Amino acid sequence: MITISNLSASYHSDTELVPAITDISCSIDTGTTCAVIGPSGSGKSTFLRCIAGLQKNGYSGKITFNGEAVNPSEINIGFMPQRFGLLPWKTVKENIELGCKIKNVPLASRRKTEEILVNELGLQDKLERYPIQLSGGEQQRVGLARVFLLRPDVLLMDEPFSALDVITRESIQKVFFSLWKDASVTTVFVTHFIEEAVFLGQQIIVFSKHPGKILSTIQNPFFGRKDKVQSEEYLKFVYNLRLLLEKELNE
Amino acid sequence: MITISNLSASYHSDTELVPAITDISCSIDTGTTCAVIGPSGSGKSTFLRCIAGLQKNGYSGKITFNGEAVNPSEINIGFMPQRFGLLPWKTVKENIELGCKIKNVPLASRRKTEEILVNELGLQDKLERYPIQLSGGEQQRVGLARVFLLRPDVLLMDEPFSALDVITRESIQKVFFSLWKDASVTTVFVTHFIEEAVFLGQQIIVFSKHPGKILSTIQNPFFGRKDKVQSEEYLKFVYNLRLLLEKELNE
Amino acid sequence: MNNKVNTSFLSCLAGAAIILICWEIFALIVNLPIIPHPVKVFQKLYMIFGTTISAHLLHSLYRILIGLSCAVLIGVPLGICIGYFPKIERLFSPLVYLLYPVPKVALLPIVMLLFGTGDTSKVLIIFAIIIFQIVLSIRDSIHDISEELYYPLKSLGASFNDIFFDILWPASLPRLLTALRISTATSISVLFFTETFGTKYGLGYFIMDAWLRVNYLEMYAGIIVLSLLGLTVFCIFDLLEKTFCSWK
Amino acid sequence: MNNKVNTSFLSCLAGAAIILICWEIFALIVNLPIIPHPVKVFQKLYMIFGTTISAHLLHSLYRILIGLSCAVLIGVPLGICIGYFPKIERLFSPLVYLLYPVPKVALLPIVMLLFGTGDTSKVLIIFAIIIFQIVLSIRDSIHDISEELYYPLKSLGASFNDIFFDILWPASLPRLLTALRISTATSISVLFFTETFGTKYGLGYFIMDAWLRVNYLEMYAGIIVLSLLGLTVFCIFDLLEKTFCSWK
Amino acid sequence: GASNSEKKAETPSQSKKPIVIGLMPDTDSIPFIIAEKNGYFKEEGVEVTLMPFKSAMDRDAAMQSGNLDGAVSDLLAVAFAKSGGFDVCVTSMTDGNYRLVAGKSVDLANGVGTLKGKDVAVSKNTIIEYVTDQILAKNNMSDTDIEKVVIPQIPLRLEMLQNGKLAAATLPEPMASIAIFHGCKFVTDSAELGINPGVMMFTKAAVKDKNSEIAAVYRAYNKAVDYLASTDREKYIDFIIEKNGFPSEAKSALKLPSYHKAALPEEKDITECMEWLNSKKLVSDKYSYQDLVVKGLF
Ligand SMILES: Nc1ncnc2c1ncn2[C@@H]1O[C@H](COP(=O)(O)OP(=O)(O)OP(=O)(O)O)[C@@H](O)[C@H]1O
Ligand SMILES: Nc1ncnc2c1ncn2[C@@H]1O[C@H](COP(=O)(O)OP(=O)(O)OP(=O)(O)O)[C@@H](O)[C@H]1O
Ligand SMILES: [Mg+2]
Ligand SMILES: [Mg+2]
Repeated sequence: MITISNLSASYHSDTELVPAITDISCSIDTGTTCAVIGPSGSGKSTFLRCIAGLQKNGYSGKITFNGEAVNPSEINIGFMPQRFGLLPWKTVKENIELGCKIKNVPLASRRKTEEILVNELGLQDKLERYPIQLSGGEQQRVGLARVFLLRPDVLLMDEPFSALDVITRESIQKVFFSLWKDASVTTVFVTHFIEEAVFLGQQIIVFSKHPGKILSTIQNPFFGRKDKVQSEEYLKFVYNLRLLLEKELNE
Repeated sequence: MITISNLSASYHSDTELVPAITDISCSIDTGTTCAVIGPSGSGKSTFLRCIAGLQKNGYSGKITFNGEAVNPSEINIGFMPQRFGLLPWKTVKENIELGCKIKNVPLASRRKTEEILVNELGLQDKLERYPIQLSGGEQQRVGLARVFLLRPDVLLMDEPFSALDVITRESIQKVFFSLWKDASVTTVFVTHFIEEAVFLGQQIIVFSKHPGKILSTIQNPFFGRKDKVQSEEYLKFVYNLRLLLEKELNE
Repeated sequence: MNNKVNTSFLSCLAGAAIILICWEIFALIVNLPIIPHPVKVFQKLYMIFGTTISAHLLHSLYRILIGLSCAVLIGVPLGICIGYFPKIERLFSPLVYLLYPVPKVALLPIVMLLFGTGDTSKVLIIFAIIIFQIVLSIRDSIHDISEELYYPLKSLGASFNDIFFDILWPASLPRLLTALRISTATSISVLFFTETFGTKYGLGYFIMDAWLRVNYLEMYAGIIVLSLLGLTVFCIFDLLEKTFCSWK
Repeated sequence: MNNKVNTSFLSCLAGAAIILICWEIFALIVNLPIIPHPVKVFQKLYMIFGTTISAHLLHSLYRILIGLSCAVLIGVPLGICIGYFPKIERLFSPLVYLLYPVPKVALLPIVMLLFGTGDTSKVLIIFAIIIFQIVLSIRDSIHDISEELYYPLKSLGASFNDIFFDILWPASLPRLLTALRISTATSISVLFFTETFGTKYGLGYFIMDAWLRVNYLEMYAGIIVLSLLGLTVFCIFDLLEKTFCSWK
Repeated sequence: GASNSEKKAETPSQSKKPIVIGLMPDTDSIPFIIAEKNGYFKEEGVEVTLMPFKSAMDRDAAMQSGNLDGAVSDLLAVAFAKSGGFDVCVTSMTDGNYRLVAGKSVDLANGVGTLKGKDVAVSKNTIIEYVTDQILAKNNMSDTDIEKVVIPQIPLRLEMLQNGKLAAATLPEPMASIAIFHGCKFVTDSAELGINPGVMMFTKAAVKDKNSEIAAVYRAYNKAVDYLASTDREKYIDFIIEKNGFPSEAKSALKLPSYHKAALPEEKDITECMEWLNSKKLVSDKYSYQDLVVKGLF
């Protein structure tokens, strides 16, 4: 279980200290997924960076995994930043395998998985390219392939499907889903699409506008239920989430 | 009118020449909007770069504005790249005013517009920051503010709202709409959301998967018609577009 | 901010202390006039600074500043043009590659024949050595600018002027400062070679003269002043970087 | 590809032609033995290359290569550590800033005291001058790495080893090559200062000796060989850049 | 003890310590080169390494850092080193010549007086400046009567003089002869004035520890002087020019001095030189002949 209590983080901007998130407390059960939605600039990326132990200026508050402090070399955190985090001097293949290499996962055992994954993400004929030679969506898929191949304990993804067209997006959502089911990866991801949050998040955290607080933490009854998307309850649920955000932004 | 005939472009990748778009012909009437949708990696960004005269390896085919070859110093082309194209050494304010500065538009005359725009895009308290100090969505809004402030003759935007939450996205769509109405800007934009394409594009161009050809050019009856989104025809129209993409990708 | 300046000042003092202690220990071990004790050197420095060294310092400073400024004024635009225009690159890069390794030291006779033994020759040699360092650094930094940064300007048909001031110059400024740090140290070394002729002033002359007279105390005093001069220039560049490259 | 190599070779030839023509015109105008005609110099070079210059060349090459390699082997890890660890930076940056401007030329007596008049001293002086250029360049290039590039590694608790080989080294390689170009030219100049004592071999010695013998033809022949040596090294660096930095 | 050292003297090649001597590219060094070439050092059973230098600074740096036992040098360098705290001494004089040479177009009707107010190139605080000042003094001029232009590099001084950029220059041999060979005009030289500041310098430590070896070096030196005096110039001039790095014109232009066997410098040379150093405040100590010169090595 990931437990976050009284998390605050801020940035130095010239002379002042600008708070990015203030007093965030929540918990995510092991093996569950959690979607984070909220206005642009509300601190969602900052929140994810804090969990991954990457917030440079540090933070106040406490983040624990199963009661212990975060130690990225012990647990496997797969983190996909908003800008994908590809290393420009590595080929697509090297970038995909980077996570496993760092974690000393024998790649031989992953060859099969890797091949399937690369095919599912449509990267099979781009393996020898450098990131600069890819389109935006292709770069995003490489970033996804890296964290998927690693099969991490904790998966943190910042707007993971934002640069993909609808069809590719849905097929990759499925890839994620089967990975999650297989390996029951504890997942926190940021998205701007309420429908996506509702489809993929067992728990939905709604951020307030800047500086980010938690507006609401919702247990999502429609998780994984594509069959319900036409139902009235679903539409109402989605509509209420929308209303929450709208009210927050138009205050 | 923008006329594009037999446009092809390709990239050098090691030894081979990889085609990105092949034999694209279409035309966009002055003052109209055109949405481009298509699978990830199909060449949409390349297409936009060609129109803006930025394709580095050159292209074959012909692109004319009102019958004449493209000359970016004569007409005003506002181009917003997929990664926003902010200059890291300029503050938000300088970045926003860059377009006007280049085009020698007296900024004094735009002060009022600028202030309104900055407020509408929610950037008022970030004007003195550098791009690196902004969240992804904030960066995108700066990029949008730049092209909006310029009020260009031709507006080219590559996934302009991809990093924004639903509410902000919709409010900025409105800003774009009123700009377009005011100044009747010829607009070509790329989006991954069929609903967005249908709401903002008078004409919708659907790209095939890589290498990009035009699958279909559609005159859109639901342009700007938010009131119709519950109607059966609308849902059918959207569904058909989706089907087109789905078929293309699952071939 | 104030705190930061203090820390860096303190760590500079600590660095100086380490060096002085090593020097003293070394002097004690070797026990030869070749390595005098730092205390004595500083006493000497204190004694002769006002009367002689300051004048030498000013002459050297003047030559370095002129040489550096000329190299920047010509080298930066040249480097930017070479880096930005492939055609100019094709013409000039071979010239730079061919001329840079020519040892300027060996061309001293020609320079002196053409420009005499005065300050012109001295400045010119500093200039000729440094300009290549600057041109190459700037050229390579221009090559490293990502294509995408040009998009918003080029799509508006921006003039080269605009591209220069909005992209090329700010993008290469941090690396210009790196190059200038290296160039400053180089030009200090070059003083030893230019200030040996036709002048009685300059730290290069002062140190070489003290060396010839086997006056190691004065020689080291001169070396210390030269090092402090370099340190000052380095700190100025650091300050410039903090001020003008705060966007990083 | 092949075509590209041909063009750059051609433009190099064109550059050489321009320089030779300028030189010839200059020689005609000045009409003094101090500026001999290029043709004569090349004749001389052709005559003495096999018999004498090649041996001098090998000695100089050896010294430069050892000096450069040591500077890279020590300077790159040091520069990377200074740039990456703020604590090491606080300790070492002041040391570098204090020691870099110290004119190494003036420290010759000490170097001779410690290492004699043999090759060790010569290599050491080259090393001492160049290492600072490399450390500073590398340090600044590490500072320029965007924070985001570290995310995928750091979130996995990557060791410094991983960060070094996957990020720090490849990110600083292009600027290391820029620094090496500058350092090569510097070390060529330093030859004039190190090869004047305790040796009868080396191009620095050869040129100085020719100068003292007022044999300008040989002096220029030596300068040409030295320049060609530099050019070759430059081209090797260009090739390395094309091979290992193809991701740009 | 005594029998031991006698034994050493009997089997010299085994027990004698090696000696390193620094040379300069001037005429003073020629006997050493000849001695090496003709194997005189071997004959005397001493292992001598001759280390050539191109500049006095390099030579002094090597000397002061203990890489040399002795060197071809001059009185000024010795005085400087001694006042700088290095225990060195003069062991003998050497034969060199320093000449004041005027440019081609200078009219020498008035002798040295012609140079009043004109550019004369010297190297500062060296033997060259000393000789120049002595020449001026002999002609009732002071060093403010001419414009001293400092050019330490000898070939550069030569080049500037030949190209009319200077009125005159003081040059060592063989450069002075070359300049005259190329049409420049001889004014006067140290030989004419009877001053001779060229000396052999040894460290006190070497004189103490390697007494017999230095004596052997001088025996070889004297053999070389004999050889130079008795042998046809043609036989060795090419070798000297090659070995010493003299310009090829030196073959015909250079007039070698008549070399003397190892001898102590004259008292006058040292007192005059010390006076000059003291008056210019270059050295504050007043060294006497006894302070500087060590006798009894040959
Ligand atoms: N520099 C390059 N070298 C080689 N191939 C490239 C390069 N840039 C783009 N491509 C290829 O060209 C094709 C079109 O790229 P483009 O960026 O135009 O796609 P796109 O439609 O914008 O995709 P996305 O929706 O993912 O942004 C892609 O298949 C991509 O792999
Ligand atoms: N380096 C920085 N310096 C100052 N302020 C910063 C910095 N980075 C981020 N911020 C501010 O912190 C706040 C939160 O940023 P963050 O990137 O976490 O937002 P976000 O929720 O991810 O937004 P988006 O949806 O636009 O990506 C924003 O208001 C942003 O302006
Ligand atoms: Mg974000
Ligand atoms: Mg794209």
